[in-house]
Amino acid sequence: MTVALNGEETGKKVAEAIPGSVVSGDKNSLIVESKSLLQVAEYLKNTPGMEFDYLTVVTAVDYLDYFEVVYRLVSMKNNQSLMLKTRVFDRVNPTVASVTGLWRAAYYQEREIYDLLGIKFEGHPYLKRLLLWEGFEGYPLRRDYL
Amino acid sequence: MTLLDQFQLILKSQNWPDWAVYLVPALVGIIIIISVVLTVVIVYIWWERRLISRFQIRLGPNRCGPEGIFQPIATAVKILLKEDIVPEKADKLIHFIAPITVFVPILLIFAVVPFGEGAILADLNVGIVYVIAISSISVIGIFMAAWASGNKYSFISGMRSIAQMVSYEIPVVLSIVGIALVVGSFSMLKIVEAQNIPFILLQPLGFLIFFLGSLAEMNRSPFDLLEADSEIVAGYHIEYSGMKFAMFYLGEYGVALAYAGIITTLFLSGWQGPLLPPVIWFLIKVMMVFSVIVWIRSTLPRFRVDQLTAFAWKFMLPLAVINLVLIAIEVLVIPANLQWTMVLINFGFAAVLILLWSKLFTLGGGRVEV
Amino acid sequence: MKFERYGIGIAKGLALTLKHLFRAPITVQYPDEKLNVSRRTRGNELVWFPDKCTGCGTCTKACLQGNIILVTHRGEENKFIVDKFELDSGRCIFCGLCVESCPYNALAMGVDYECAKYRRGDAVLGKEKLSLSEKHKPSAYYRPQFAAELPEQSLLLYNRKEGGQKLSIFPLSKRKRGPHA
Amino acid sequence: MPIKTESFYLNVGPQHPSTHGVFRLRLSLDGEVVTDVEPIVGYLHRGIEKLAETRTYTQIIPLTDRLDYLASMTDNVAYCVAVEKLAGIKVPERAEYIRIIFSELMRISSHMMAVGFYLNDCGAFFTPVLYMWREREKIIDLFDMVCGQRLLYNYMRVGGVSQDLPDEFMPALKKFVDEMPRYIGEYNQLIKQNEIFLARSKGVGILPRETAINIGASGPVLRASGVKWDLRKMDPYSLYDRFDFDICTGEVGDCYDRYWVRMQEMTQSLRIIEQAMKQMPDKGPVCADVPQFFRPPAGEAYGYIEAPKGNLGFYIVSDGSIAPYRLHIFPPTLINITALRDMVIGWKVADLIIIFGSMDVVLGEIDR
Repeated sequence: MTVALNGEETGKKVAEAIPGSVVSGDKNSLIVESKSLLQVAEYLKNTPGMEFDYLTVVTAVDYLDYFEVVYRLVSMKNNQSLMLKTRVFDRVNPTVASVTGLWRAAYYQEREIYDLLGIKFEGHPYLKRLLLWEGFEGYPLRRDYL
Repeated sequence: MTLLDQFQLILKSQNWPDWAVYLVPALVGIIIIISVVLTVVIVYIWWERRLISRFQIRLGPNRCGPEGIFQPIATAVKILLKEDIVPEKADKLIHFIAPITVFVPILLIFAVVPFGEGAILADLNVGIVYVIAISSISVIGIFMAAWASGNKYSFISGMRSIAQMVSYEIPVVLSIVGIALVVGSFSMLKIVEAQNIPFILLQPLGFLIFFLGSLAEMNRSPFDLLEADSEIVAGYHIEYSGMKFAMFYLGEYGVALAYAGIITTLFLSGWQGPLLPPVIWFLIKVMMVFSVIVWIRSTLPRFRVDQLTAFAWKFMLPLAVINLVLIAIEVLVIPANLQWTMVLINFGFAAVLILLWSKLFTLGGGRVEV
Repeated sequence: MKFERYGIGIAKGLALTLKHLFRAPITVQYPDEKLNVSRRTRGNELVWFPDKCTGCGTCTKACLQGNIILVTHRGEENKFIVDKFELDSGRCIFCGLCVESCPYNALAMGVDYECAKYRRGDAVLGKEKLSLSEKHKPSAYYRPQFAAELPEQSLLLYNRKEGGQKLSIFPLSKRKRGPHA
Repeated sequence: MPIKTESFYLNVGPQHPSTHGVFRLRLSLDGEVVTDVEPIVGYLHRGIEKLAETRTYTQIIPLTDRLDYLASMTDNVAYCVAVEKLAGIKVPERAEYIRIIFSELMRISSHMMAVGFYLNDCGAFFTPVLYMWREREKIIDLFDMVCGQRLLYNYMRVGGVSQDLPDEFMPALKKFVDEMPRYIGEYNQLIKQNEIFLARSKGVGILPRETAINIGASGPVLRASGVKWDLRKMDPYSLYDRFDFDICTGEVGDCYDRYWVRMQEMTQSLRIIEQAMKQMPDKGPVCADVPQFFRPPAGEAYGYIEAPKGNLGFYIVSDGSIAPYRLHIFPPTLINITALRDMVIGWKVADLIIIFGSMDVVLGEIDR
């Protein structure tokens, strides 16, 4: 049974290692600052006891006030999972660091998010539209897109 | 004395002028052969579609005429009525000539195929060499078609065709030389007449090599890389439609018929057989060979291009050479009336060689560092 | 590649295809031979029972295509009377959600599957076309009460002998003229 | 004068017999050797995620049918599992068993299509496909019997399944399960030891274990690389912890392993179905009491199952209304083709086709 890690406890550990990175943590998820996302991701991937080597879903939700980017990390070794989230408050030019360097699983999913929600992933090797064509106006999965 | 010679003698005795004595029988023969070949090709197309569908537990075309026998004719009519499309970037002249270059040599092969006792258009004393020479020309046609289409898939197909044909000519020729050694002649009629024991028994290894080689020559599965529809869509004839495509289509089955005829002639004792007339025996044997080809097509996957050439050079060529040497020694040592011992020896050697080579040889290739 | 097994694998495959040569084909020659569809088939053209329909409009809300048009007015005793019940079978995806949602069993899926039309306008079905008729039967999808009237489904699992047409052993020469000829 | 060489660019698709849908690969070739490849997707994009934002939770189920159209049943299950997680709905036991039986039948059917078309890509002229279609037809007949359609089932509901099984279903299923091992044996006889097939697929398109984990591959592609990871065992959803079956893994992660993992999984699925038939309660409700226009509490949930093609997940955000605020579909095959470039570079065009075929890609799921 894959154990879903408690975001609160994991958040404490992460905050110890990387101060000022954790926004909040609850039972299901851990929310981190977008600017320290890459550090946290690296910490989660490489720290013994965590070892999240397997990234499954990467997605983003438009909450109108902010975008929430969601990562679900799985550790195959310890059979545990964690919902990692980060928030972007810029609506015009939202930017998050890309985790493609750590988990290549994010390669297509970040391109898809860029395509459909318009969040830019800094450091992505090939950030181009995935499903829609070049020159498509707007980002369809934003809630204000009609 | 072929039928053609007899016809000429009859005309001569009727005091026809010399040019007519030569021209009229030849023309009659050509017309008969072309019509027979095209009819058999149509039956072939129908037979392949029905047979392969039964291998695949389906029914196959059965709507046009009794048992769907007119389906190839309906297909032909459909193809002929289609618009002839030439791509803008194509080399128009070569694009036009290529189907003819493919189709004509295949018809020319039938000049030396003996359909029955004496039923041969030209009993050349180098008959089998003529076959090899002529059938190589259609490769040029295929390459012309591939190159002139200006399509990238057909370009790949053209490259593959050259590699494949060049590789497989050699073992095929070497296995034929083994027969020529036993018979002492290249003439197709003499080869048939010499087969008291069908050469498939006398030279099993030679038959295997020739059969596989001819599968490659006629682009049939598992060597159908030129047309590999799952890889390069349709290969060299991807940009052809209408009449020109029909030429390729007929050519494809025509060459299958030609090689089935040659296999019958060389290894299955040609028209010889009890009770039935020779022509019927010949056609039955040809149909059997073709059915085996269809059977193989329905079962086997396809080689990759490097495996294909490796198979020719590493497996078939050494075996063909050994087979040739072996036959030569046997022809020297064993007297002609003891051919059955030769059968036994050759079967033993074939088994040993195949087992040995299966252990020894590996198909190379694989990943290339780029 | 090595022929370590001397081509035995190839021979095995050839033996299997040869074995299949003597098996009966499973092809069904469609317009001539017809199999019985499932009793619960979600076929074309809904069946609508006007006497049961109260005009509540649940089906229109359940439809994810917004495809059912229902117009009602108040009649006596404040009951709805259906003026218009219309459905564009060209846009319908036959998901069956409207049938499931109907609280009064007033809708059922049809069993028919040969409903091609020449014009898009013909695909729009009104009250008359949707009503039950001799040719227009309801299927048992979510309506098990209709199951007994329908023929049993012909399954390939039972060689399609039960319910469907029998497969002859040598179907090469089988040519029956169907009703289309 | 030095000979000038340049790469040769080739577009495989969007219309190509072996791209299994509308999919484009931009290749650059050196001779026939692939030096670079870029997959281009999106030709079948229908905006299902956006459409779902204006549909009720029940109305989304027919949309999920259209994702992986060769395994619609498991798509339905994945979506329903996610919604049930979101709303905290308990599914009746009989419904769970029905779901498991149908998921496993779907897995067999999907793997048959995958293997059949993989062999077709290898050049076996439609024979394996047609033999496998014969058995797939039997499975589809069973589906048709229960839910009334052959491809887009729309059978699962939030909280269970839409209807109970008809009486004639169980005998038919029993007969199928009894017969099926013989046919699987026939498929193995047809191709498993075929030397040409081994030459084409052994050692071709190796996906190393580390790469497979790093790209987030799932399903048979991951297991063929030697990773023992099957959500049915590792994170048993539904009632999968009650069954005894093995996780099939490959050794090196080449095309042959992917083929062989699928063939073995078909046998394991039959084992699960046999056990489920024994354990299944004869009577009982098949659907929890869920209103048609139900409103789950505000919140979010990520539900995932082991679909035939891998780990299929649905991320649902609810704002308490009748329609989801955001629905995200996590498609396994899109993630799997991340590794395509690593696998095909240096191989030939013919290998590219079979490597792509061995990934078992369905474009309805990639493009959504």
